[in-house]
Amino acid sequence: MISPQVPHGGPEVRVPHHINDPVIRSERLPNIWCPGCGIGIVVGAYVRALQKSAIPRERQISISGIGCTGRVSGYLNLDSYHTTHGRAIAFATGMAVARPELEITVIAGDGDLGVIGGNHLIHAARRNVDINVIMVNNFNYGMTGGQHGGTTPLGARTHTSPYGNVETPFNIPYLVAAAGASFVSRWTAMHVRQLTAAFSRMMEVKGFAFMEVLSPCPPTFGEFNGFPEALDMMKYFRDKAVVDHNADLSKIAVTARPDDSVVVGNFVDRKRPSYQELLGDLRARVQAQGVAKK
Amino acid sequence: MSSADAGGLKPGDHFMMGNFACVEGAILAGCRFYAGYPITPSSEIFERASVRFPQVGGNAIEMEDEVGSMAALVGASFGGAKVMTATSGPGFSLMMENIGLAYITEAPVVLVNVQRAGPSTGIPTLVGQGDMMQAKWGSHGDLETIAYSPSSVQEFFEFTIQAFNAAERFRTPVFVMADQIVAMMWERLRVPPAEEIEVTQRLVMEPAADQDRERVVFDYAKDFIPMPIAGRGSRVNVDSLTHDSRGYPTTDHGWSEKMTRHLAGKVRGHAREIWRWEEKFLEDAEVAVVSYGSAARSALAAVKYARAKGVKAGLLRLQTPWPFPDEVVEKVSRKVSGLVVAEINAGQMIHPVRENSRCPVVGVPWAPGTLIEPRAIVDAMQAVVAS
Amino acid sequence: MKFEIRITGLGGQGAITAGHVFGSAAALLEGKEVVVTEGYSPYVTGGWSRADVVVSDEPIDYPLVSRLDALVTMYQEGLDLNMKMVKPTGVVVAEQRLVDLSKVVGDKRVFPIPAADAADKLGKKVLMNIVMLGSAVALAAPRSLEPLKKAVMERFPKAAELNVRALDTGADLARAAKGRSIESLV
Amino acid sequence: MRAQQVAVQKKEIGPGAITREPINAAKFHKPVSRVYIIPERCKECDYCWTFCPNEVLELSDEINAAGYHHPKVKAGKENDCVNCGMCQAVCPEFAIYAKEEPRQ
Repeated sequence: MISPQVPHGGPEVRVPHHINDPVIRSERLPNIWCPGCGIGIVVGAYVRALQKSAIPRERQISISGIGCTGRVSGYLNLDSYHTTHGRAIAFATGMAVARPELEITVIAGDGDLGVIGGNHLIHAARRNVDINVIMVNNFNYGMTGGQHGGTTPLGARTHTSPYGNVETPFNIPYLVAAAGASFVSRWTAMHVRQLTAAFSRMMEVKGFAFMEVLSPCPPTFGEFNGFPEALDMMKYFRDKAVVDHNADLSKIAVTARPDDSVVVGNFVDRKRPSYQELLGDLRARVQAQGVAKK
Repeated sequence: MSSADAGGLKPGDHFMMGNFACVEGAILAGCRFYAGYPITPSSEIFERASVRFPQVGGNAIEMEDEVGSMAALVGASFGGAKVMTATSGPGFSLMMENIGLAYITEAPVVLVNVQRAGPSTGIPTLVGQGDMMQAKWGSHGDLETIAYSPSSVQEFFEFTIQAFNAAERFRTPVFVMADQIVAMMWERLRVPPAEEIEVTQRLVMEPAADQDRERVVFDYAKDFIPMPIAGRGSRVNVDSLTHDSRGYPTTDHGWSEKMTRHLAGKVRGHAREIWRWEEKFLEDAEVAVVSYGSAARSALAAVKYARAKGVKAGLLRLQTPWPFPDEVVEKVSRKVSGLVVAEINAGQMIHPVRENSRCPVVGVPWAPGTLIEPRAIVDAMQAVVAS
Repeated sequence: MKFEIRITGLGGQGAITAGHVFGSAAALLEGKEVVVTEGYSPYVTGGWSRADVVVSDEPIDYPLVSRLDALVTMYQEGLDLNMKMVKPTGVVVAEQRLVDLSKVVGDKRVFPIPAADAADKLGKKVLMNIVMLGSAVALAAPRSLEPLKKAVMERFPKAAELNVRALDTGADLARAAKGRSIESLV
Repeated sequence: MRAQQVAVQKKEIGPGAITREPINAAKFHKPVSRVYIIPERCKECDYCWTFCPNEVLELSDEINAAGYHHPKVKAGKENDCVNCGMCQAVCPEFAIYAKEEPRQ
């Protein structure tokens, strides 16, 4: 039933370039991530938020740490920085203080930001440094071959917890909200539209804007924990995610068990003075007093 | 080159602590960003920076640890700021990780290490010079280090400015290896007029055409490569991984070789321009002391005393321990019958001295947490002359 | 000519400040070569602290004191630990009520100064260090007090006059102390 | 094989579903779109065709240089892509997108 005014579709068309290619370093594709890895989806969501943002592309900065998610910066056609393991937020803090007009986004993994860099995470949230931080949480150390970390659920099996993990993991949004961030959210790699919307909101937020993105890690975490295919975990996210923006954050720890639900949402969006604003006020106050030259 | 910043200390004579003089040198050199973590005996640098930097439109921020401090410095350096921190041994150890980041990403950073006594926590309030080898070998992988070692408040001020100039020119971390004595002592500081203070500005990369994906951003054939500063549209990937001329990570042997040679070569190839040293009474010396930092003041006292006793003694003071001024040491070693290395540690710089000398070299191991006593150096010199 | 002085006291008494004032006067106003070094116990307050000042007409190589021309002490151990460093021709300026001088009776180098009481009379306890400094200079390095006065005025612009009076008081007490023997005090 | 399983599952949701037509439906047009693919970037994660709401896609028998089957438009579904953007958004590889065909 196609009227003459309506165009015809047709079979797929093979092309050399993607419509997002101007925003990425497409010459570096295919990327290094495993089939079904959620990191690429996060990159796509970030790219679409970049395209929508009114902030000039020159001022958009991407900073990563080390590990699988650490490679994100290298695929973005921005001023990008691939730093050291755990230190991306500290690196970003320095740049953000030196250049408050930049829109800095840190994209890194759970082990990177939440474990080795956990101290930088909570202190940046405490200071409310005006940066965006995306933590792609795949529940384990992927690049080194699947070891347990500070976000690995209790009981989960990895190469270094072969009998089940005996460490209680961080409930990351609860932690970051308690530390003082202006914006705290959690989504999954399956929530592709909410991811982009949250990215866009984070670029507007003044202060520390944080998002945890739960992501499949098929070859290491998934295989041992009831999600043999990447698709299994994506379906888990689709079927078991409960959107609750007003969730009690103390109760949203992730178990990553196929029968348990996962609470997602934009949990915190509040106004607190950012670190850069407070530093700017301080400078203005000091300079108004005049510099008594000795 | 341009001249010093107008926001700095008034020209003329001041009576000042070494740690304070260091901060004033940094401000005159154009430094406007400090990220630190307090540690004895360097804390006055952070305190003074906290007072002074906001006055001149800069920031002095406290990070959660030294690891974060050094990371923040590299970030701010790529933000275009001239950056510094100060620490002591324990903090220096923590900073090693991101000193390596600064090195491989070619970020100008100035780090002042006010050395104290002992390994681990050691004796925080007492003097040592035990971090000299750490400065050279502390961060993993091949690193070519530039380090200054001041012996007076005046030099602490001047070497801080020179450290910034070297850091900006060579785009590399540069250390000022001070010590507790020179940091805590008060002396007269003579500040020259701003126009007489030469200040080096870094080479900055021009914005790139958006779609020019094939350009060579890092031309390793050149020693000095313009720095891609965030927010100017250079669209460069800055990477802690070994990277090719476009800044992309690579495991290619050729690029690994090229990048590593470039990083070391830009310092080694210009070592003669970096070297600074002072010679005293070397013309007719039969024995010479090699020393640096506050220890060199004891060495000078020892040399004068020995001369008064009829021993033809001389002093070679290394103002830049790294890159090691091998030719200078070798030349001196050919003139004397022996060298005595006076330093406040169990023997560190004695190793490159020995490696480059043509005469016997003896050390004066010294680690009680005090300035090395001239008497010990005189004894060593007399033993060298007697043998 | 080289002159070495150690000023020592307990945290809060201002020993290090007195050293800085003396050092800056000599360096900036008298054109001397000066090094001031500091030392203190690991306790932030309450522990000992000291300033060592070397003044010379020549550039100073070894920066630390070795043989004291003057020792100024405002606590007991400051005397006990440092007497052995004082030259035979040196002077020891001790706070009369804070330091027990019974063990050094007969030592002609030692001068008790009632600086604490004098500071109380001036209306500010914290002036004790400046009173002691005035005494020390009058006894050990007789010279004009003018550069020192300028230095305290610069250092304490809000209490300039009071500090100048403290220096004068110290010098007066020094003159009085010269006429007294230690025996008469113990 | 897997494609068939997913299709069966989707059909199972069908019974009991109530569909209603908006009264202002005439004001809207249903976009007809084309699917564009970059086969060499595909790693056969199965996301695009699994999560395509209109079941427009399936795996091709062809493989790319890395040995992965890339997606293709199902026979008979050529006019069913409405450019919802799901395939593009859920693709981790920047290997697929859809674009609305210009209206004549």
